[in-house]
Amino acid sequence: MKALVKIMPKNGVLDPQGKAIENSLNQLGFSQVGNVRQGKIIEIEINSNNEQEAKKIIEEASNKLLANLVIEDYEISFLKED
Amino acid sequence: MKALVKIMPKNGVLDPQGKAIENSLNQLGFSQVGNVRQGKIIEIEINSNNEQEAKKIIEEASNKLLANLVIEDYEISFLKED
Amino acid sequence: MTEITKELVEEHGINNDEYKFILDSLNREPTITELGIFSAMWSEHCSYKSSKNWLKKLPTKNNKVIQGPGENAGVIDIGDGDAAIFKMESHNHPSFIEPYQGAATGVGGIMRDVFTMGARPVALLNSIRFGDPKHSKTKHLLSGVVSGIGGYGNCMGVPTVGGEVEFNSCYNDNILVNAMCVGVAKIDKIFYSKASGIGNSVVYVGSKTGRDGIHGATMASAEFDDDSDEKRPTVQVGDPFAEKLLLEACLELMTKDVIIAIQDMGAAGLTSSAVEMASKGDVGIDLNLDLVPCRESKMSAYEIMLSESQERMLMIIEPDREQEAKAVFDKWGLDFSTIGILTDTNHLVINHHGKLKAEIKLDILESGAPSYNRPYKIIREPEFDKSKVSEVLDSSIDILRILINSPNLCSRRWVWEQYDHMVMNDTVLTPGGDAAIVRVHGTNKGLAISADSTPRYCSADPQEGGRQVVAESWRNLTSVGALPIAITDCMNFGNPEKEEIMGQFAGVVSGMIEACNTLDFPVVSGNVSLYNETNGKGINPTPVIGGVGLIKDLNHFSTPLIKRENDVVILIGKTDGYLGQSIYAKEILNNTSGLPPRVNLENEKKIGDVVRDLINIQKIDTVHDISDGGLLIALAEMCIAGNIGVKLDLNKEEMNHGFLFGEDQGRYIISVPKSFLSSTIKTLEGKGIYSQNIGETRGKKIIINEQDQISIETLRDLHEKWFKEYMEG
Amino acid sequence: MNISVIVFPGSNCDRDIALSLKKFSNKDPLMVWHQDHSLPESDLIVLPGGFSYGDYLRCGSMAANSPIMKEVVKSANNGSTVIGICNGFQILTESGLLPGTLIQNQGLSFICKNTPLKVENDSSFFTHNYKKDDVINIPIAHNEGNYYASDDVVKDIEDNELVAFRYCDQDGEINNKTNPNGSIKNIAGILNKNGNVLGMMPHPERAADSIIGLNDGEKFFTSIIESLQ
Ligand SMILES: Nc1ncnc2c1ncn2[C@@H]1O[C@H](COP(=O)(O)OP(=O)(O)O)[C@@H](O)[C@H]1O
Ligand SMILES: [Mg+2]
Repeated sequence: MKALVKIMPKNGVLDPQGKAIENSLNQLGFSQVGNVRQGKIIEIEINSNNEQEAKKIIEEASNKLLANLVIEDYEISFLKED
Repeated sequence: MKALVKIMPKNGVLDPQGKAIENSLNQLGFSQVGNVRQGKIIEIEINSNNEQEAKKIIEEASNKLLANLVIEDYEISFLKED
Repeated sequence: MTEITKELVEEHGINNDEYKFILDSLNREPTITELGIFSAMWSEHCSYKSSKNWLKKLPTKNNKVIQGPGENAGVIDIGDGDAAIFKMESHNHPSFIEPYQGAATGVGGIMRDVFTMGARPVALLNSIRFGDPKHSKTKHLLSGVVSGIGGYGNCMGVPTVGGEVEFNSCYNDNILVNAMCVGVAKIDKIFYSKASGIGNSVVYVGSKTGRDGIHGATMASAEFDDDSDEKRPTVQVGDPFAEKLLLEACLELMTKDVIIAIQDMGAAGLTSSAVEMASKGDVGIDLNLDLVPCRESKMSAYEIMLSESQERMLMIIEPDREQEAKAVFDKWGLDFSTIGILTDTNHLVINHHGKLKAEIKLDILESGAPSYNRPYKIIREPEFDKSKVSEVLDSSIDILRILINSPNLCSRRWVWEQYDHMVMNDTVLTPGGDAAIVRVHGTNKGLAISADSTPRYCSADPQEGGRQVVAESWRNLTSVGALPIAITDCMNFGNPEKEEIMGQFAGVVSGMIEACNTLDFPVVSGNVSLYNETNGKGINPTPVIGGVGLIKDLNHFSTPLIKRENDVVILIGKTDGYLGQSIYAKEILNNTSGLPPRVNLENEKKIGDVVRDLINIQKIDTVHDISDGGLLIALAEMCIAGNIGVKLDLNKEEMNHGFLFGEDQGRYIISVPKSFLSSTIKTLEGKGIYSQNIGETRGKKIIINEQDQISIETLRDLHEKWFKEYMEG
Repeated sequence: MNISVIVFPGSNCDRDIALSLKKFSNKDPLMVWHQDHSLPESDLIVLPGGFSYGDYLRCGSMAANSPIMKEVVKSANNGSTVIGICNGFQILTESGLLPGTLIQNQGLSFICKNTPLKVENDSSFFTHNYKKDDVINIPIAHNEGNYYASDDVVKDIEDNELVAFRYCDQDGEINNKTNPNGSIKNIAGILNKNGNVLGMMPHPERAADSIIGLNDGEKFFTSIIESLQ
């Protein structure tokens, strides 16, 4: 199974990267582009057939290591093997 | 509308961060964790009601700026406003 | 309207007496915005209420000081119309909560203090302290802090040239992150923060205001407890790129004659900058918060006034120069907004959405700020118990092996290789020496800079410790051949409401005063961080001293690196072999009690002045002071750096651990070519200074009296080993 | 002789490189702003080190899309000589003037240190005063200096002798242990096929001043200035 952890800066926390990308896109003439935020995505292969269990593991990993909960939120989803 | 651009290192391209996360997770005792890869996710608010059109814009932005096609692949999806 | 309850007042850290004073002065209840403003301005961090009665006793002047404490940073004259501008500041609590961002914004903040005065920052230093290496949080905190410091400084293109790292379990839950910045400006182009000119515009520049770090100022002054995780306010996130643009934009505008006064928005953001600028100029200030560039929608007046968003500045300019100023900030893509005006009312007046949110007479906030003479008790350790020393049988070399690979004496390369210490191309002496040397751009003179503290000495005997920290800073500058000029300090202590902690503060300051006076080394800027305490356990008293000195001619300076074989190695200053509070006592004897070594300030000055002359006049190029770890550690550092060994020749009485590892103060090691030997000895004897030849530089080993020996290669491996293995293992 | 140094917001080695160029050419280079839409007449264009646009998104990515880079690319394709150092190298790969890309250092942290390099190409416009296999010491200072390209690109680079410098040790050994950042084949700098574009991570401008104590970068500057004369 493959887990996807999407990690974004918390609402209200400054996101300098997102802001810089937004400026750059606007300068490149993408006038329709509004607010931009940048986050991380982490793809993890996990040895488990049980989504419930896998979710618990990934949640623990996110809290412990992957996300910085002071400034980031995370979201977990799963990709079935293809 | 909100576009999500998910940018991942191409298969076979070195991903030092992914590797480091994988090692750390294994060290922390997450033995079920296999291959880890880290990418970026960029959330873009876009002023358009037409997904077709929006997709074209975001594709162009990705090719021009957001992704480096030498080492990265990207995927676009859309979030409907809530 | 928010009701002002007793709880709310308490939550703002305002005590009963203070609140009563507010009610009496205003003649009414404060609004919530006003309460926030009082709370921020009267926090320990902004008001120095526990410390200012002590701080004002520190000497702040000599013939080189242009601006002492009270401005954004201190200013000294370094000749030829040039000034060095510098300050140190703490970012302890934010770095504990979020090490990367806390440390990064600490670096960002201290740079703004320096460039707001018109100086281009030319050097950064950092003094960082962590808990026991075995403590579960230490590694994570250290790695976050170091990458945060590097992340910000590297991006700004300002070299990080020095600092110190210490581990001690007293910092387990209260790490210390102190950052220092030094800048250079022309003396006739220095900018101050005193607002003037009724009717002039109050201009906001830089990044937008968000809800970052609201209550940061009060947080920095409040003791932590176990649920501080819950109360965690929004953390400030740094944007070094925005700051780089702000730096360039400010310096560009400063080449024109447009800015009347300027101050960065640091702790307590818009509140403290507006209040301090207006108070200094004895004018009133009206702000319309509708004009403040905000990042978030629906920010309240309270939030806008207390936000600690980074990379912002407040300036006073004449209204008809606004367009000219705005053009510069437009070029650099930064916000520029006129948000208010100077008035003759002596009031701070704040409007938002057409409503009056605050109206406070400025002197209530400033001169009305509380100030406490807190009771204190100075506690000293008992005399050091020497009896156990003789039981240690290990050979000196075995002990050297242990100490050089110990957490507090091993190489800090792992840290400073993550900092760009060379950018700007003026770093003459990179990290690893006693002080860093940074060339004053375009000249042949250099600034010597170092950051030091010895908290274990201060804890054992606050007054002696206070003398020692200043003396050590002076000694480190002297060791490279610089004339020490002035210091900045960062006073990190526990809870001042406890007598013994206040006693540490009082003792350390008294010791510092003596040393500053004797060594003509005044304090020109600084910062106090109190309440470094968790669950009732305070840190060791940690006064960090940032010293700055001048090398007039860069053709003559010295470094610890041994440069040649067949030099004579001379130990300058008397060695008593005193082991109290030494690293040896801690690591080998497991003894952390006892008094620290004494500092004889008169002697210190006499010896240092001669060492400096030897460097500048007699061209001695190899000098190292003896500090933590004592003589043998200092020698080992010199050998490792130069990749040349030393053959030590000691007499019998000297063959003991006290002589080799004691930390007697006021000592230097120099290495002198034989052709210079007689003149060197003559100079030393002429001034009545004790010195002894202890050996010769030779080969690739340290050899003690033909018996004990160790190769430089082994020593280097040991020296480099601990940190890397700890962090990467 | 005209030299242009391009200044991006966030560049921070622009002053250093300009001073080194002046020292060896006796002429102040022109400082060109990233928003400009035309390049001054130049015999040499230099993209300096630093953190253009904060290095946000990817190092060099936003700079590569700035107005002035359109002109630089045009000019390079017409044969002008271009040097990119550190961030400048990253901008060159991002704008397609050089193949491959620079990703994060293998150790995941910023590295600043004096590093031995082996001179691989001693006939280029930029390096002819060195001798092949010389070991020179030049500082590096980067977080993303790990050169990466696909196998066929690397083969092409090597077959055409386009590697300018490789990381090594003081004895000239080239292996994993002497590789500070994980670069493929220890590559520290490369040339394009026409030999008019050079990208390198190390900073020669930090090794051309005796008071600083490093001078192995001097031959880099004398090579260039002689080529230009
Ligand atoms: N955090 C740091 N950042 C940069 N340089 C550091 C840091 N910590 C230590 N160093 C450098 O390592 C060297 C040794 O430091 P230290 O043992 O504190 O020296 P000293 O005993 O002479 O004060 C100094 O050159 C110092 O600047
Ligand atoms: Mg020293």
